[in-house]
This record gives sequence, structure tokens and C-alpha cells, in this order.
Amino acid sequence: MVALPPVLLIALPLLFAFLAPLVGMVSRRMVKLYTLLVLILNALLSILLFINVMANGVVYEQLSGFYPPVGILLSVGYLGAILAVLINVLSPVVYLSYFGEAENSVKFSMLYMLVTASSTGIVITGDLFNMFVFFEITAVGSYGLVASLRTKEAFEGSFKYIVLGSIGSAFILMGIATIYGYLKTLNFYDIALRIDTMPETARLMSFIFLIVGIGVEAEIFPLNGWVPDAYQGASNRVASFLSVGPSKAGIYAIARLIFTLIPIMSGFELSLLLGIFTLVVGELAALRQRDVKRMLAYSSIGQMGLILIALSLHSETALVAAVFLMVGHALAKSILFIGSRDYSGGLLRNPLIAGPLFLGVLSIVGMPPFPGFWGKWYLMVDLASRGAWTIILLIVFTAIVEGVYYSRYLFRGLNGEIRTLTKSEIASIIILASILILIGLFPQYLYDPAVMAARSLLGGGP
Amino acid sequence: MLMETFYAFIIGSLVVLALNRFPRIAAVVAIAVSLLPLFALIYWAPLVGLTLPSYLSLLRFETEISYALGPGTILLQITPLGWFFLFLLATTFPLVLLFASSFVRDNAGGFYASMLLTMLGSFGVLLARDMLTFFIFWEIMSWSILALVLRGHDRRAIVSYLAFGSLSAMLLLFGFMILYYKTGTFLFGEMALEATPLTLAGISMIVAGFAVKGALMPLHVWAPHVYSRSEEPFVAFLSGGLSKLGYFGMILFMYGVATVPFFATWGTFRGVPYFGYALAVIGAFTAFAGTVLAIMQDDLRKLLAYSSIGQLGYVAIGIGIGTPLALTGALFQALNHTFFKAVLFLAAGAVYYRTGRWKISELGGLGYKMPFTFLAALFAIFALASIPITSGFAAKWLLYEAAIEQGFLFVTPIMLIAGVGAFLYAYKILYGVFLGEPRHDVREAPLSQLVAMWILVLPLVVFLVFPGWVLDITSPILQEYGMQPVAHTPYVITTNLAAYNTIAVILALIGTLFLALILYKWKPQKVVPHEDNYLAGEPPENYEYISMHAASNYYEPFEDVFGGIFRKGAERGWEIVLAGAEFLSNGARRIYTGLTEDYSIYILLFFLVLVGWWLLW
Amino acid sequence: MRNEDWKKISRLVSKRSLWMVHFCTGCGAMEMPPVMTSRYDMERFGMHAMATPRQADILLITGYLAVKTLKRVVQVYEQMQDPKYVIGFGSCTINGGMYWDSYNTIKDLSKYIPVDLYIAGCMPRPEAIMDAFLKLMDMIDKGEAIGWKKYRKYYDQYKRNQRMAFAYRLDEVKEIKEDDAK
Amino acid sequence: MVIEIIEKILLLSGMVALGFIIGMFFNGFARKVTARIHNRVGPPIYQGYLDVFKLFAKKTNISHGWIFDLAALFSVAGIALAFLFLPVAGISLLSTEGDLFLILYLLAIPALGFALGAGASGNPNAAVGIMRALMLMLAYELPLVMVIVAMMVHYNTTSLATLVQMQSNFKWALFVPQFFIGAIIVDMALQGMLMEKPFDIAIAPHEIASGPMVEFGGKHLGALMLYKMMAIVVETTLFVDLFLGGGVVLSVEQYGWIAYLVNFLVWFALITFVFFLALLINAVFPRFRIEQALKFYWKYDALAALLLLIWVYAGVSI
Amino acid sequence: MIPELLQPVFVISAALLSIGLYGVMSKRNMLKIIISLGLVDTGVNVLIVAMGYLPGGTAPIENGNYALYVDPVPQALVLTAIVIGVSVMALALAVAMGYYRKTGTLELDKEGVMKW
Repeated sequence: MVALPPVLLIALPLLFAFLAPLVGMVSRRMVKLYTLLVLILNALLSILLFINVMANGVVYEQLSGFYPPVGILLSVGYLGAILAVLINVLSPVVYLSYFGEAENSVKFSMLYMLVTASSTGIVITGDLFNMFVFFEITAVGSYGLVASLRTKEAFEGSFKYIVLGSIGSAFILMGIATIYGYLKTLNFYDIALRIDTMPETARLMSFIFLIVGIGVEAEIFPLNGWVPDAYQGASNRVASFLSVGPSKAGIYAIARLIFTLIPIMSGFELSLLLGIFTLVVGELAALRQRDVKRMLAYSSIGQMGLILIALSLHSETALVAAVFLMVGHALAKSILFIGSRDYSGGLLRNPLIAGPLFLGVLSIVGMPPFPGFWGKWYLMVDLASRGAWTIILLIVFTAIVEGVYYSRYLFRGLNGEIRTLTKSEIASIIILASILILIGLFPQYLYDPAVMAARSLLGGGP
Repeated sequence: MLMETFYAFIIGSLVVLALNRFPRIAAVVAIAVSLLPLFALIYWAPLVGLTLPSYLSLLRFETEISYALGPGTILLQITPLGWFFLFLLATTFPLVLLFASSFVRDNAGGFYASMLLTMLGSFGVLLARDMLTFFIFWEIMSWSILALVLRGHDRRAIVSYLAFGSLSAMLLLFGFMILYYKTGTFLFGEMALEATPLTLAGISMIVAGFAVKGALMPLHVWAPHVYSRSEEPFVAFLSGGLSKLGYFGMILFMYGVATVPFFATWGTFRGVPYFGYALAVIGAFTAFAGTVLAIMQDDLRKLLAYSSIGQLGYVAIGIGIGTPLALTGALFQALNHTFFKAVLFLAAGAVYYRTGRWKISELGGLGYKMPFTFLAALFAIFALASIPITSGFAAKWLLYEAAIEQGFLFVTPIMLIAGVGAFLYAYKILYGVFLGEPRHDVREAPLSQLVAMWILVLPLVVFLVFPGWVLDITSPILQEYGMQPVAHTPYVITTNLAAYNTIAVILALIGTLFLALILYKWKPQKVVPHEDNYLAGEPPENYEYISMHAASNYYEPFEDVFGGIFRKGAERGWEIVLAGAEFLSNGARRIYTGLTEDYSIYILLFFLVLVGWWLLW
Repeated sequence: MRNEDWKKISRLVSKRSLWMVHFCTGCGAMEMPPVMTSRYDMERFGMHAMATPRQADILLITGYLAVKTLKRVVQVYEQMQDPKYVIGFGSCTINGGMYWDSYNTIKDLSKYIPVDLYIAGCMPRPEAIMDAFLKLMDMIDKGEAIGWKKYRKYYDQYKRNQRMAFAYRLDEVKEIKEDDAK
Repeated sequence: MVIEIIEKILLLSGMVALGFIIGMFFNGFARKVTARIHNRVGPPIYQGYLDVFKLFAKKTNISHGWIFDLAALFSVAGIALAFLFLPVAGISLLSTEGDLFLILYLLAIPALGFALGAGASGNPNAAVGIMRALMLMLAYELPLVMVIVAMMVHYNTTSLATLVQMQSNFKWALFVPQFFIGAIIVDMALQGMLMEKPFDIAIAPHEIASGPMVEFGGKHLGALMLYKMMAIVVETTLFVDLFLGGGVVLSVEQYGWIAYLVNFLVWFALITFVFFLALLINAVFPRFRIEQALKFYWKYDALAALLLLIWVYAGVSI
Repeated sequence: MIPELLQPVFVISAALLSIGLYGVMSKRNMLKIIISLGLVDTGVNVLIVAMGYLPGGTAPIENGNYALYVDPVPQALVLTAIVIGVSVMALALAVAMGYYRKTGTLELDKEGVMKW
């Protein structure tokens, strides 16, 4: 097998994204097909990369001829590879739902490819500033995607996202500046090696700057004000894509921050605390929510909290749980967001729509054999083996709250005026649901990589 | 063949989904698949000491199996307890599907697929050897029930089922985690529980989680909504079969995983651990309150739902008392309830199939129009009311004996009075649906429905004559838990306090019926039309507008007395809990004010707090 | 035992266990309480007031019968089970009594249902009522109280008379006349 | 073997016949007693036999269909069955084959059978009557079962035959202070069981035209009369067995057939006395409404029974 | 490590940041918020450039004199950051325009549906 350079994964869609207007000049319709093909190509590349990483360990690639720490290094770790596959495989499937709408295809497709590429970039990069750049590209692309619906809500949501995102990027920059000021390097490995030489205060300051900055993107509780508004304003498929790409990339960045970059004990404690707050606030806020997209957004926040808890437990079992939760959440939430377009009723009378949505809800609520279940189960097992009953109690409580509002959600889809989705949307959610079922029936194909990712992260690797 | 059974169920459910457009073929496929557990049941019969002719066991099934499923391992093993409950489920299930073949019309593929998945889940639960397997199959069963509940399109049913379903799942999960923390293993067989408060809390949570499925009060709220808003074949299986799994779990965890000495560490009351006593009291309360609520219902399905709740309360009493007599009674009651409640729900379904009505006050006089449905329902109602001409009495008798044996002065009268209350609602069903004024010109139910009902009636009759056969298959369960089986012959059950000879009762009844028949056949009689009624000389003309049916508000004086206390009591309590959660939710929601300035203030505040926390402190 | 003997015993017993249903329309009902209570105590003879015609042997009609009421009386009478006896109580049932010229009161009860026994008087005294009961018992014993057989035998005739009484339009009467002609 | 079986069958049939004969006697007896209290002469004491005979001699018998006919069958058969399972004057024919719970449930067979037929008639009065009867049953059963449970726990048996045996030699439950109160409570319940005033709500002839029986006439009514009469015997015997030692005064081992005779006479006297008490109340009281009856039994009677339970609870330790 | 000389720069950077953040936290007009964001960006950029500054250093141009030149990396970073900041700002302005077209105002409304 040819070991393809990982940079292709970023470069290809970036390149093709800027070629899209050319295609658009020829035919507007072609753009969608073109984008889909590019994304599928990217998905295949990511799968190849995944196989390569699983077989040969971490893949490194130096860019632009300079050696680290000056040059930029790509390092694809196990977790990165899993997330790269997740993002790149789900991105064309979510994009599929875009077929059937005529408007705005060139700009939208460009932004879409851009965000795919940059989210992938975040999870495979080995350089702090590079990560920042990808963060910014992701953010800019996401701002555009959110606004792409061109309604008042879309603009408002997008603007709030921009404001918070900019503040967040300022914090990331300050964190980078602090680190660079002391260590004169931006490479992850270099930083990890020499982080102990930094004065205590500076180290903590940089940690705080970075976690505040990244937390905005990763939807952590006090920093996630934009989330409900942007999700509510955005079109459904954009919301779906946001929960697949940028949010997972953000949570990956947090994982790298607390595990490799600045692995201090209080960092884990802090992120555990943040995770609990995020979980409780998100799930509680969803309970009384009438707007479906907003409710799903709050639910996303809650899930992020759960993932964060799993990450910050610093154990193999919990990290495996985190991987399952991430995959489960990305799949299920994208189904729910796509399926909930025009969600006022009658939708679930169509078995082809009802089935995937039902499975999505099951996975989110944590029913076996879907990935959400394995995530929750292993998280619980890990917490139980520590005797952390308070956290278990909170998770249990929020899970019941989840049950209540998802049952309302299901009911709303049953009664009322009969509406339906476009064929491409149905196709998209059916594909997503089949992936969900496959992972449910054969969890070992996710479990083994997850274990490797967990071991690698615990060993300080990517 | 065991793993293949599971595959068959998964593949079968996919196939019937694909056959959505052809409900008949889907039904045939589903029934064919549903027979597999029955074969397994027959093959495993020697486990409980039954020797069946070898030609009955067509397929071979492993008694123990382990199967790696990704992160976990599925461990399955048949036990006598599992066999007993499998007997209830596996016999009911094909018949329920048979009934459904003529009952379920729209989207039948989805129905059969979900039904097969519920059975798949139950099958796994009954065979589970460790907590992971148990939980996986338990939840598969739970959510496939949810899929069936969704077909009812009822808000309260869906919301209450999913809410209580998650409550149950989470209680189980929490309890399992506690047990895992204390024992370090998931295997039922290897758990050696120390008597610590934490373990007790874990067991209590598990039992509470099962109580949700078994619809014990006050965790029963979902049951009436779900039972009254779903399709009858499913409800028959839910009430008859699936609700028993809650009690299966209780027995498994209270006597298989934990033991009587474990509970006795915290003291006993008249030879029964306080834990069991509390369960028995809750069960007695459920039996009573369920009965009272059943009496007050007008919707046939709601009535049957509350009756289910009440009758299952008896099972809880038996499990709580936990003596051999009581456990036998609980199992026997579970068996009876499976069959008679399935028959009743199916009969209700048949009535609905022909008339399109659910309200008791809108039905009436069907006894002469649908005589076979009526007779099946009559038998079931006799069993429900534990009249000693069906097997229903033997179970209640065992429970009463057990309670008296332990000297329970306060629980026993409640059990007895709940039994009397059962007469009231049993008669309400009989009168409101089958007797009285005929209002619908309908035919007898279709053959498939009749066959399903009558085969389900069969055990009630057989175990009336030979209750000892049930005790035969419950004895290995008791032996497994180190208890002395109840002394019995096929038709005499003997306890320390008294004996019950079914043959004597039946022969005496036949004799007296014979005497009565002689007396009765003495004179010829004339059958008059139904309209020929004495109404103070007022001839009932214009049937369209005058109704002589007294079934609406039938027990109105009763409702005057009890209605205020019991109606919606539990539901209101849970609504308060929900309102509390929603109050919290409102608080959480207010955080997201939708203003950039607030959001950026949050960020800055968070930053400052972190800085303050770490750098200054 | 021969059939005749059987019937004889049956009559002998039946006469000592007569259950009544009162059709209390007029003022005559006032005379029943003394008959039932301690002064005269009809229960001495095994007589008993019953609530429904299904259970009763005697239909006691105490007073005038409007046409509308007659409908009910016929209904009640037909719901009674054989053997059944009718006692017309007071002059109203015999000839209309003081309502003899009323347009909507029937004059002769026996035209519509077979009356076994009339008690004359306006009002009959309790003694007369008791006497009538004893008389009825005597008749039953002798097999003379055969009103129920008559009703069966002349059913058409009774029905015709009833229809005649119920008819309140001229064409209905005409119809009945035409039926008679057939 | 065959002779034994025939003997048994004859004995059982004889017992049933005896029950019916005593029941019919009670009918006349009740009417006579009531009449005497009312200062009337009243019917002859054999009036019950005449009534039943007359009803079975009716020429036409009107039925409302086969479900309606079940009423007659089940009520007679059921009550006879219950009678067979009671120890009568210390003679237990089948009472060792079942116990008190069985008897309580056997008593429901005729009641439900009766209700079935009444419902099948389609008469609303019947339906209302059955509703009242069932509610009354619910009402009086609570104090009844509370006392019965107390006795079962106290004597540590559920078998009525054993209970009677334990009360032999005049160790009657009535003489135990707790169960003296218990007897009073059960006697009140008995009033409802016998459906005498103030609890004749179900068959209130003036309100609902004798309720469940409204459509019954002729042989059907005859069968129901038999049931009601026999029910008096069964219910009073239950009381006597519970509290008055079942009328056993002489031991059979000692005195042989004389003991049977004496016991039988004593039993008969006792049930007559118990019934007589009920009649006395019946003759002077008006009727309750059904919810009043329910409140009476569940408030006062059941409260007393609860105190009794607490008393027994304090006294018994197992 | 950080030269004394640079402290005024930090002060300036902090001031810019604070002004910018204050603007974001107090204004509801979109344009004002965007301007404030620009201030925040500038503040951060100043900080980063200061990080790489050496007193008396020259531009890092290859002229044989390796002795004293300022660290080029922060400058590269800042260039990138400025580019990104500009693009974000352009996008923000575009969004603000769109918002204005839809609503006729640049004020983010308090009573809108996008809350809670």
C-alpha cells in the first residue's frame, strides 16, 4: 500500500475549494457533484491514512522543507486518525443532503470544503500555530456557513459566533505568544518536552489562555454562548456539519492541550469540572426548549460535557468511552439535525425518516448497541471503579432529563401536518444511520483503534 | 443454535421490515422466527425436570455460550429461573403475532420487526450471565418497546415511557456500577456481596429499576398511558410477557445475586428482611391502588392497564416475602397473569377490531354476538378474579398462605381486599363490554384471533386441575436458591397451615353444577328478545336515542368516595418532580441571553476566575 | 303420580304463595297499606308485594286507567309469567266509575286484559280486598282462575281492543275496522 | 372403593339437600320474626318451601339467553359448593381439602354467576343493583378479612376445620377478649353479607325494582331464592365456625352418634340465633345509601378491626 | 527573560485589549462591536510582536550580521494573524450588512427569538 502524505488530506480540498468557482463558471449544477467527488476522494484518503496509522503507528510529515521546531510538522496520531476519518467520511454524507437545493452552491461548497480541510488540519497537525491557523480557517468557514441561509437569524447567529470566535482566537494567540515567549518554539513535541522549564505562573497563564480560546470552539460551558444561537440560525445541514467537524476538532484540541501540551494535574481537574458544568447546564437548558434546532444544540453542549468528562478522567477506559461518545455524537447528532428540518410534525410517519431519527435518538440517549451506549457504559465503569458517585449521579440525572426531552422531540415528529424531507436528505440520514448500526453491531472496529488512541494519549503521544 | 437464534431474530426483523408492503407474508415470517425460542424451551426442558418426548425437540440449543462483541463479551446461560420466564414469553409471543396477523394493518413490517426485537431482547435478558449482557439486552428490549409505543402517536405515552425508561435504565446502570465497584466483577455467579450500605443501595436501585418495568407504584405512571395507546397484540405481550421481566430481574438480583442472609443483616420483621418487607408493602399498596384505579376507568385498555399494575403488585409481594411458599406464589401469579392478561388484552383487541370502540360505556351486549371471544374473556376474568374454577386461585392462595405463615397482619388484609376489588372491575368489563344492551351489529372475531385467545386460555384450564405441574417447574428455581420446595402432588398443594385440593373443588363443583342442572332443566323455558325488559312498563322504543346501558360512570358512588384520593395521585407527584426539573431548566436557559455582551462577559469572567483561582490562591 | 295430581298439588301450593305487583293509578292504592300492615296482614296467606312483573303472580290494578296508562298495563301484563291473575280494584276498572264519561279513560278493563276478579266499591274496604284475595285463592284451587289462558286463546281479540283504545286518529280506527272485516 | 365413593356422593348430596332445606326454613323464619316484630301474624313458618315450589311450578319461564341461564346454574352450584367446604357441626366433609381463603373465594362464584345473569338481562336496574352489591361486598369484606387474618395469625392456621377443632371443649374464640370484639365486627359485616337492612341496598325493591333480580321470574327466580336462602346458612355457619366453635359441644370419639346429633342441634340453634340477631336489626332499621354503607364499614368497622389487629400484633410473637 | 524596556508595550497591548473587550461587552451596535474586535486583535498582535523584539535588534535579513536580529517567527505569526483578523473582519462586516438588509438596523435586538 502506498503511504500517502497526510498533507494531501488538507491540501486537496483547499485546492479544489478555490477551483470551485471555475467549475461554477461552467455549470452551477456541476459544483455540487464536483464538491461531493472531492469530499469522497478525501474520505478515501482519510481511510487510507487511518489504515496506515493503525498499521504503522504515528505518521509524521514535515512541510516546506524546514525542520522542526521552525518548520511545520504534521503528526497523525491514533485519535487524530480516528477523528480525521470521522470528519472526512461524514462530511460528504452530510453534504449529500445539500443536493436538491439550487441556491448559493459555489460559495457554500467552497466554504464547506474549506471547513472540512481545516477541521482535518486541526486533528492532524503537530504545530501550535498551525493549529491556530486551522482553527481560524474553520471558524471563518463556519461563520460563512452559518450565515449562508441569509435570514435574520442566520446573520445574527453568525455574528455572535464571529464575536465570540474572535475573542477566543485572541485568547489562543495570547496563549501562543506566552508559550513562544518562553520556549521559542511552537512544535507540540518541543513544547511538551520543555514545558517544565517554564515558570509555574507562565505555564498556568498559557494553559488558561489556551483553554479559554479553544473552549469557545469546543462548546465548553461558560464560553459557548454562540452555540445555541448559531445552531438555531444556521440551516440544518450546516448545524449537522458543525456538530461533525468543528466541534470534534475543538474537543480534540482540548484533548491535546490537557494530555500532551500542558499535562498538569489541575488541568484535568479543571476540565472535569468544566465537563460536569457543561453537561448539566446543556441538558437542563434543553429540557424546556421548544425550538428543535436550539434543543439539539443544547443537547450537543451536554454531550460535549460528557466527552470532556471522559477525556479528563485520564484513564484508558474513559478515553475509549470518549472516542465512542465522540463518534456516536457526531453520527447521531448529524442525523438528528438533518432529519429535523421543518420539524413540526408528521415527519416520523414516514418509516424511512422515522427509522434513522429513532436510531439517532437511541444513540444519543445511550441505548445499546449503539456507540453512545458503549461510551456511557465505559464512562460509568471508569467512574464506578473510582467510586465517583456524585458524577455518576449527575450523569444519571442528565440522562433522565435527556430521555424526557427526546421523548417530546419524538412526539413532535409524529403528530400534525405531514411534511417530508428531500430525497437527498433521506439518503443522507439513511447512510448515517447505517453507519450507526454497523458500529453498533461491530463495535470492535472502533474499539481497537480507540484503545490504541487511549494508550497513545496516556503515553503523551498525539 | 443459540447464537443462530439471535441472528435469526435480527435477520428476521430486517426481512419483515423489507416485507412492509406484504403484511401477511411478513406475519408468516415473523411467526416462523418466533417459534425458535419455543424450540429452545422444549430442548431445555430437562433442566427443570421435565421429560418431554424427544421428537418435540427439533433443534439443539447450547446451554451456555460466550460471544465477543467488541468491547464486551456476551455471556449466556440458561437457568431454571430463565426457563420459567422463557416459558411465559415464548408461548405467548407466537400467539400474539398470530393475533396481530389480522389485527395490525398499516406499516405491519415495522410492527413485526419491533416485536421480534423485543423478543430478542427478552431472550437475551433471560439467558444473561453477567450484568453487561443483561443490560445490553434489557435496553434493546426497552427501546424496541419504545418503537412500538411510538406507533400509538400519543404524547403522554411516549414521554412517560421514555422518561421512565431512562429512569429505569439509569437506576439499573447505577446499581450495576455499585455492584461492580464493590465486587470487581460483572458475572452474576462470581459476585460475593458484602453487607455494606453501599451494596444495599445498589441492590435497591436495581430493584427500583426493575420496579419501573414491573409497574410498581409509584413508578407505574408510564404503564396506563402506554397500555392504553398502543396496538393490542403488543400490549398483550407487554403486559403479559415483558412486564414479567422486571420481576425476573428482581428475583435474580434479590435471591440469585444477593441472598436472604444479605438482607437479613439489616434486621428482619417476622422472619422477613426489612427490605423484602418494604417491597411486600409496596406490592400490597400497588395491588390495592391499582385495583381502585382500575375500578374507576372507563377506557377498556386503561382499566386493563391498572388491573395489570394491581395484579403484578401480588408478584412483588411474593418476591418481597421471599419464603419458598411466597416465591412459588409469585412465580405462579406471574404465570397466571401472563396468560389471562394476554387473553384479556387480545379480547379487547378483538372487540375493538369489530366495533372500533374502546370506551366501556360505548360497548355492550357483545356476549351474544361474539360468544367465543366472550367465553375466552370470561375464563380470563375468572382467573383475574382468582375464582377457584381457574388456575388464578392457586397463585393467590399460595401468596395468602405465605403471608399468614409469616404472620403478616397488615399486608394480608390489603391483599385480600384488593382481591375483592378485582371482582368489581372484572364485572365492569363483563357487563360493560359483553353483557347488557347490544349496540353493535357485529360478527365473531376472525379465526386467527380466536385461535390465539383460546390457546392462551388453555394453560389456565390445565393448571386449574394440575397446579402441581407449575410447582414442579418452580421447584428447581427454589432449589437453586437453596430453599425447600413446596410440598405438592399434581393436584394437592400442602403448606404448614392448610392444604388445597383442586380435584376436590372441581369434582364438587361438577357435582353441584349437575344438581343445579337437574333443577334447572326441570321446566322448559322461553327466550325473549332483548328489548323485552321491565322498565316500569315503559316500552323502550327508538333504540337509537334511548340507551339502557348503565356502564358509563358505573361505580360512581365508589368514585365519590375514593376518586379524590387516588385519581392522578402518583402522576401529580411526578409532575411536581418534572416541574422542579423544569424550574432548574429555566434557570439554565436564562444563561443564554442571546446577547453578545453577556457572552463575552462570561468569557472574561471565566478567564478572571481561572486566573484568580490559580494564580492568586 | 298422575299429571292431574301434580297439577292439583301445584295449585294448592301456588295459592298460598301469591305475589302481587301493584299498578297503583287511582286513589285505591290508599287502601293497600292497611291490608299489608298489622291490621289485616295479608302476609298471613303468603301474599307479598313484589317489585317487578317478572316475579309476580297477581296484577292488581287499583283505579282508573287512562289510555296512556293502559299501554303500560298491557306491557306489564305481558311481561308476567304464566300462570298470572288480574284483579280489577274499584269501580273505575269495572265501568269507569266517576270517570265514566271521560274521553281518555277506559271503561271496562276486561276488554283489554283478562280480569279474573273485580272488587266493587269506591273505595273497596280492606275487608273486601281480603275477601277478594281469599276468593281468588279459592278460584285458583278449583282451577277457575283461567284469565291467562283466555288471554292466550283470544289474543287477537284483546289486541284488537287494545289497538282500538290506543287509536287516536280516525284513519287508525278505520284500519282496525278493515282488519276486522278480513 | 366404589361403595365408598357412592357413600361420599350420597353424603355430599344429602348435605346439600340439608342446606337447602334449612335455608328454606330460614326464609319463613325470617318473615315470621319480622312479622312478629311488626305486630303482625306473618306467614306460616314453612312459607319458604311454598314459595320455592311455586316458582319452580310456574308455567312459563322467561330467559334472556344462555348467559342469563348461567346465573341460575352458577348461583345454586356455587353456594352448594361453598357449603360443602364448610365444617358443619364439626363434620368436615370437604373442609380439609381447602381452607378459609378458598371458602371466601368460593362465595364469590355464586355472586359473580348471579351478576353475570343479571347483567345479561340488559336491565339497567339489574346493573345498578349489581354495582351496589359488589360495592357492598367490597365494603364489608375489609373488616371481615381483617378479623379473619387476625384469627388466622393468632391460631396459626388457615384451615377452618382446624380452627373449629381448636375451639372444641368450649374454647370458643368468642371467649378470647380480642375476638369478642372481632365477633362484634364480623357480626356487623355479616349484616352486609346477609344483605339485611340497613344494607339491603342492592335489592332495594322500592328504588330499583329488586335490583339484580328484576328480570328473574319462575324457575330462574326459584334458583336465585335457593341461593339466597342457602347463603344465609353458609354465612351464619361461617360465623359460628369462626367464633362459636362450629357448634361442637360433644366430642365424637366419646359419645358416638349422640354427639353428632347434639352437635348438629347446637349448630342449628347457633346459626338460628346469629340469624335472629341480624333479623332484629333488619326489622327496625331503614336503608343506607351505598356510599354511606361503604363509609360505615371502612371508617368505623374497619377502624375497630385495625385496633384489633394492633392488639393481636402486640400479643403474637413469631 | 522579558526585557524591562518592553513593559510599556505590554501596557499598550493590555490597554488595547481592555478597550476592545470593553467595547464588545458594552455595545450592541454591530459596527462598534466589529471595531472593538479590531482593537482586541491589534492588542494581541502588539503583544506577539513584542515577544520577538530584541532591544537594538535589526530586521532578520540575511546580511552576514547574525549577531542581533529580532526573532522572525513572531513577525510571521503576526502577519498571519493580521491576515486572518482582516478576513474575519471582512466577513463580520458582510454579515452586518446582511443583517442590516434584513432588519434595517445594526443594533442586535434584545427581544428577538434568538435567546433562551
